[in-house]
Amino acid sequence: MSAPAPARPNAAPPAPASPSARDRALAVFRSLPGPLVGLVVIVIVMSVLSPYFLTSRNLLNIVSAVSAIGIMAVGAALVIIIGGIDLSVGSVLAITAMFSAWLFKGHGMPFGAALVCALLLGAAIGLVNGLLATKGRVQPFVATLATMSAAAGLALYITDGNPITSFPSWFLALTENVPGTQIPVQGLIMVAVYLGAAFWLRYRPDGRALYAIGGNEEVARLSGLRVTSLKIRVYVIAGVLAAIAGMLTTSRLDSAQPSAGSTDLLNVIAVVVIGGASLAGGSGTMLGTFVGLLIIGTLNNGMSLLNVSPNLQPVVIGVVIIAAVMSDRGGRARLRGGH
Amino acid sequence: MSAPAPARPNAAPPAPASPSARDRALAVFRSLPGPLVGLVVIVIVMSVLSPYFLTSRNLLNIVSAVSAIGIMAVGAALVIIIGGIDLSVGSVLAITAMFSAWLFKGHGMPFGAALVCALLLGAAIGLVNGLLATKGRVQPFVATLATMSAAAGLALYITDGNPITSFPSWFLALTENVPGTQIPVQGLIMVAVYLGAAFWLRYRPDGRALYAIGGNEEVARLSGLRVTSLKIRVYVIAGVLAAIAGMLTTSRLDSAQPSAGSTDLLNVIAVVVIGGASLAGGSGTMLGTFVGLLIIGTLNNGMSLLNVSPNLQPVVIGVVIIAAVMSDRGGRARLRGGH
Amino acid sequence: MTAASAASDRLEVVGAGSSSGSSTGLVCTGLVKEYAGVRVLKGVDITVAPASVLGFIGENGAGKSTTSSIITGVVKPDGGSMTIDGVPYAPSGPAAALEQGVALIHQEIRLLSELSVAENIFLGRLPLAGGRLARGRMESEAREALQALGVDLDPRRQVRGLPIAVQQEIEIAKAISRRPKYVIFDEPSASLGESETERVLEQIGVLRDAGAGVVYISHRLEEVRRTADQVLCLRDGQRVAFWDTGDVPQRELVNAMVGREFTYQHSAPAPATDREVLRVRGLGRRGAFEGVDLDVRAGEVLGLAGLVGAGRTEVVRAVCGVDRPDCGTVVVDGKELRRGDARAAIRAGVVMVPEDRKGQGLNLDRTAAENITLPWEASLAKGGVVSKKVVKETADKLSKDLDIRGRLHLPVASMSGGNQQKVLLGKWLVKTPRVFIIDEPTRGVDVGAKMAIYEIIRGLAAQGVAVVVVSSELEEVLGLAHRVMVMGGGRSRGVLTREEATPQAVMELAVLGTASEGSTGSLTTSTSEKTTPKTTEGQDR
Amino acid sequence: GAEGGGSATKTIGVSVADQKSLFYVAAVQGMQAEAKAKGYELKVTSANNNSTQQVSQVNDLLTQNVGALIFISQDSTAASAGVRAANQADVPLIAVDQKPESGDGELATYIATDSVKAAKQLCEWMFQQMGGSGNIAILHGVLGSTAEIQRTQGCQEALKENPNIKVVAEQTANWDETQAFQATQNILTANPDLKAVFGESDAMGLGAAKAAKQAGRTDLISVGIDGFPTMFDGISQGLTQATMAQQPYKMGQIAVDNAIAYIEGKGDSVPKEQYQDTVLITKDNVASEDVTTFYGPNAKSQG
Ligand SMILES: Nc1ncnc2c1ncn2[C@@H]1O[C@H](COP(=O)(O)OP(=O)(O)OP(=O)(O)O)[C@@H](O)[C@H]1O
Ligand SMILES: Nc1ncnc2c1ncn2[C@@H]1O[C@H](COP(=O)(O)OP(=O)(O)OP(=O)(O)O)[C@@H](O)[C@H]1O
Ligand SMILES: [Mg+2]
Ligand SMILES: [Mg+2]
Repeated sequence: MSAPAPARPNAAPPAPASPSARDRALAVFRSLPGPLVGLVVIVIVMSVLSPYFLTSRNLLNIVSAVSAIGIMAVGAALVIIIGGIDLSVGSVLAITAMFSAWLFKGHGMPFGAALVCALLLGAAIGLVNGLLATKGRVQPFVATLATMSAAAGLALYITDGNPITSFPSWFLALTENVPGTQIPVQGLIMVAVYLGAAFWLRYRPDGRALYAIGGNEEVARLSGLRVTSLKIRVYVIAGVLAAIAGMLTTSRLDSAQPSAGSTDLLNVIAVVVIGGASLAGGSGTMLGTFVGLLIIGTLNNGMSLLNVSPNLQPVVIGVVIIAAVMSDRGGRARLRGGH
Repeated sequence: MSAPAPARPNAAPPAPASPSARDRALAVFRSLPGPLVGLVVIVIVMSVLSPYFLTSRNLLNIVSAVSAIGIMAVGAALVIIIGGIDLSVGSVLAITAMFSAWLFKGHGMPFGAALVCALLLGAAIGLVNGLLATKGRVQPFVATLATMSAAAGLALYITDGNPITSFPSWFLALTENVPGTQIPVQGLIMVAVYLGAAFWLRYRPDGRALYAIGGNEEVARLSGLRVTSLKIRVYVIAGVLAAIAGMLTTSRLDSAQPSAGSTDLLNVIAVVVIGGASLAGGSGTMLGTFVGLLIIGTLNNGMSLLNVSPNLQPVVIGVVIIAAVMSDRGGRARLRGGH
Repeated sequence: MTAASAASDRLEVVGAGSSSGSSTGLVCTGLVKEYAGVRVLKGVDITVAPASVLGFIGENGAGKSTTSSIITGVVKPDGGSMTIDGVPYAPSGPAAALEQGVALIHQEIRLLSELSVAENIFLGRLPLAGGRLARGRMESEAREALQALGVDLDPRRQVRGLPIAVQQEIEIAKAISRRPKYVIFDEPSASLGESETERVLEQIGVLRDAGAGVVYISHRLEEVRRTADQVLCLRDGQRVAFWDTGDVPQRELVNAMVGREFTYQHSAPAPATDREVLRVRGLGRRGAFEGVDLDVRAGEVLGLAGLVGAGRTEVVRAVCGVDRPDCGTVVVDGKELRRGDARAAIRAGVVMVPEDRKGQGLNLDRTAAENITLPWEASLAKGGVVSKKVVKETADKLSKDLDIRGRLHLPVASMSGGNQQKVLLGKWLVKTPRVFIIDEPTRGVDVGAKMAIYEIIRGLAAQGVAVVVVSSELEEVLGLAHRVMVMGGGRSRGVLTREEATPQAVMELAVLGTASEGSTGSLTTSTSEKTTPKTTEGQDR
Repeated sequence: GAEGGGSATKTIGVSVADQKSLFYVAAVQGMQAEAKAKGYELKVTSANNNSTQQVSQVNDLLTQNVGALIFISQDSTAASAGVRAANQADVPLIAVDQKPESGDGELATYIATDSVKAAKQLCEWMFQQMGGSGNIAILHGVLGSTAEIQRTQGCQEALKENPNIKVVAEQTANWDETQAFQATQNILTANPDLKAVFGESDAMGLGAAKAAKQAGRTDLISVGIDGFPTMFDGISQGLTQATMAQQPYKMGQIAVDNAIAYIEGKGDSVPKEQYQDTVLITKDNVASEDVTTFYGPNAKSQG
């Protein structure tokens, strides 16, 4: 394209001498995840209050405590970026875990194959969510509420509420350390999922398109993006990630439980939203989500270490969430030159 | 300025002969609540399947089963109309119930006064939500997540998790029938709340303004609406309504429980959303919410009557929610002349 | 160029400059506003006298809207003061400004699409009767307010789905039905056709005669000249000229805005080739338009003219697959496009710049660069990776070509309207298209940028692109197009060659009677075919 | 009130707090087996741990003119509303596991495990294993639930008699194995000298045991209450040390028998209170005790 534009004698924009340096600083600051300030403060306070907090052992505890929620949060973040919501993650975790265990124990399927079936089931539930939310034109909240309910029921139905136990030892290794090191396998899996998703969102056309879809679906459609199929794909990814989280949960306890994941939903969404994503869609990053995850994980862990009364823990969590979100906002506003 | 300008020469689009008759029919249909079709079908199916369903006794059961959730749903609907969300309703129910019971039993306050204090506490938590969501510029999801967590913790903290029992008999009468009739008092309260809110939304400028705020806050502000104070007021109303729901729950069980309401949140939001409100804000009606409430209430009741396996009930609920929402859409699309 | 040298360009102030002596009217002194450290207003003085119209002009990004926003309490100034009739005036927000009788018709249309027309008009001051909303009164008053503007619209209908022009008229009705003492029209005519604009100007006259002080912002200088009693020109956030009369030669206005001698004459376009690129046959969509045929050849510019609501937008939307037509075919380079498939159309090189910049064109929260590359990322990707560098380079190049001013890696929302429009154009010029459809190409664009956009369109045609221009500015269509198709009531009313297409001929076709069956579809063969519409009196309604 | 008063119908209503916990599942299975054997129909509702919903379901059952109502309440306080409703409808009410705290309602009979006693015995056994001194942690169930309150109370009583035992950490794990696992990880980090964990349920006991195993603390004592099949496995493998086995299957059978007695007019023969023993299961007797006697014939199918 080379349409000749008329030269303009007066083209200097009303800007200070080097706008780009300032812009670049701003851009770097913007690229920082949401409430990072909050996280840093929490970490400092915890390490002062508890001598155990900064031990490598404890940090590994945190990783293993957050990995399942963290992986689900990646899917939830993608869905939230496109302006949707997925309430079914926790239930998908439960049903896929029960399903693979049931294929393995009840039907003698090799466990590897059973795990693949679990992933497929997760994808299938995601597909149903996606189809309802796009072709079915049902609000994502309603669509995933329905699948959440159905999947939770089926998870109980499979074994009438009984857990299923005893899995192959290679499977249990998923939640142990990498042999000969102190590094937990599940932590690596989680980090890989985050890096993969971050790469997709930043560098792949399809991933980048998610922001456009969440920002203004009509603009995205008129720009020739495959809005429907991308949205469906995001729900499928969320389903598959929930199934992976289900595997980690099963592996950790050597037991597949129908009620697993049932309390995770709010945590998962909280992680994403604390990480700076807006439920209105169009914004949110993997780095932010990860920070949100660490805030929740560190808080829970820290209060256990400090033996805060169980009744007061939720109070502390509530206060800290607000403080973390607001401190971040404050910090940014100051740097922007306040308003 | 009253110069009657010449009628626009060419304004008629190629449209059918009498657009206004059609328009009016459409308008009436549009004013019907969301998934009414779905509700009607459910009621018909249930009355065919169970001889008990249409007995007056059973219908009263339904009313009394839904009244607490129904009252909370009014507050949730208002919040959703302004484009917010209130996750704290269930916890507010618990803390206000515990608080009044504790003032009454632990401090000998007359129970009437204790109830007023509970309402004030509900209003105060709503105020915190509203202030955080407006002046604090915290996303409502995060703000109410924090108060939800804090209120739930405090509800447990007050009595260390113990319930409080035995209340005055006039209080228990709240959940009995109006003396000499078959009409449950709580049903009347609920209907009054719905009518009041519907009137506010339809006929009072402040109520109407909620749609404007939810539709586009900036436009509302530019049009001179007091956006901030209205938003705060809505959160306060939601808090007070949750406190009223707490009273009904306490009266019904003759026991104030710290864990009451903890499973209601999703139900409450589901009721509103099934009733046709969009979580994006700007839409939703009391009539729709009421239909949503009846769908959930009828379904739960019907499955009890039909002796559906408890583990399959959530599956049925999931399927029926989708069917109800879609059947409604289908019916409308047909009437609109499909596209 | 630095601010200092810009100031040295300053034209002599003609007539009585800032009327600092008199204290009647709305007087603003030294308004300053900064965004992210950048001064966009550098001490603007502006006085709005009662019972007069102040024409307010300036390039895109000069600071007109910012000034308006300050006056109407939408944003807070970083410096300066305001008085009304000598009394200090510092509105805490739009509500306070409205209470003091200062209203704004915003540049971007801001209506609530879910609410009814009447409710939009009365938002913030719903009429009550006995504590209840007086719906009947509200609706009849809304109807009156609209009729004053010549709009015949059911005030009960939802705003959603109304054409932009109608929405703009609702905005105007909303503001002036408050009977404001001071009212700022920020480019009210940008999305209006000639006759609608005419009625708006008429209303402004009525307002002035009733004693209101009016500020009229427009890039259509002819309108400014006709309406204004004084004219104020802003450049780079500074006041550069003031005339105490509206009757300023257009050339002088342009020179003040641009800061140099500037003339532009539409010259005859280079002849088109004979190779047909776009062929549309029998296109129809129920309730919108029917039986539309059109052909565009490589290097040809086809203009679509008609009154607002004629269905032009709907036709081009169907052509590029954004809406699904009920019948008809769209053939590009001999290959038929799948109906209602925007992706396929884009792949075939058919792109459209929509008229609704905010709703359909740009993602306002994303950066300009991201908006520009949005449709092309899959093809810009190297090894499946879209690098920051590619995005930046692509955007930088276009920004240079199109002279986009504003920071490309800040959200588009922070750019001025004209620059947003250029970003929107640039988005579709990353790859040279086969068929380029532009709906209202110069909405809200200043003269300089307008000419630049015309050059872009001509340049595209010169490269052999088939161009379709939809515009409510007749001058624009006539200046650019090889042929003009006139639409009315959802049908083609005839096609005129460049020679035949005089303003009178086009308006006659657009306004008068239903086109004879013969004339619809006459586009198909050659440009020289004569169209002889019957001038029957009967109107559509 | 329900017309007919009950004896005409061969239907028994069952209202159970949820169908996720094995305890309730086994109780319902016991009821179903017994009802089938006696030719009665059961109508089972489950309240998903929501006491308000459970009261609604009790009303739904009464609407259907059940002859007797078996009521496993979500918690003891919520029970009173259900009892009131049944009393008003003149339907005999067999309370299982929980009974109303305020005593004005009338029960046909009450069948339960003595949770306070079970917890006390279990803790005493655990303290004995510890040699009467050392640090322990307690994992609580859902705060405010009756089982949580009673089991906590039982352990407190045992603690009073063992002044050298110190509770150094208390966490809530909401009856959930995963949460117990995580809580125990943290507790072990902060309390390296911890000797034992009292899980208020088997799931939480197992979660604690697995966390201890992962942390290499094979010497840590962990116990639970319930007697689930998975716990039996855990004890025989040496993963965990003890549980108090309840007998929900048998309680379900008794409940149906009693309900039938009332329907057939022989209610006088039913005792007003029937406390079921719990059995302490340790590695000494885990091989000899059969889990199916506690949790019914289905109890062994998985794992
Ligand atoms: N919210 C904002 N953040 C940052 N910059 C802004 C913001 N709003 C406006 N600007 C900048 O302020 C300058 C003046 O913009 P303004 O909208 O007032 O121009 P205008 O004269 O109305 O232009 P147009 O004719 O295009 O409407 C522009 O450079 C614009 O980029
Ligand atoms: N006054 C009106 N009231 C209601 N609907 C209208 C009115 N004017 C136009 N329309 C609707 O708008 C449609 C055509 O609008 P469209 O925007 O396509 O026209 P256009 O010729 O492109 O006008 P514009 O100049 O605004 O682009 C018609 O089908 C009609 O339904
Ligand atoms: Mg402007
Ligand atoms: Mg148009």
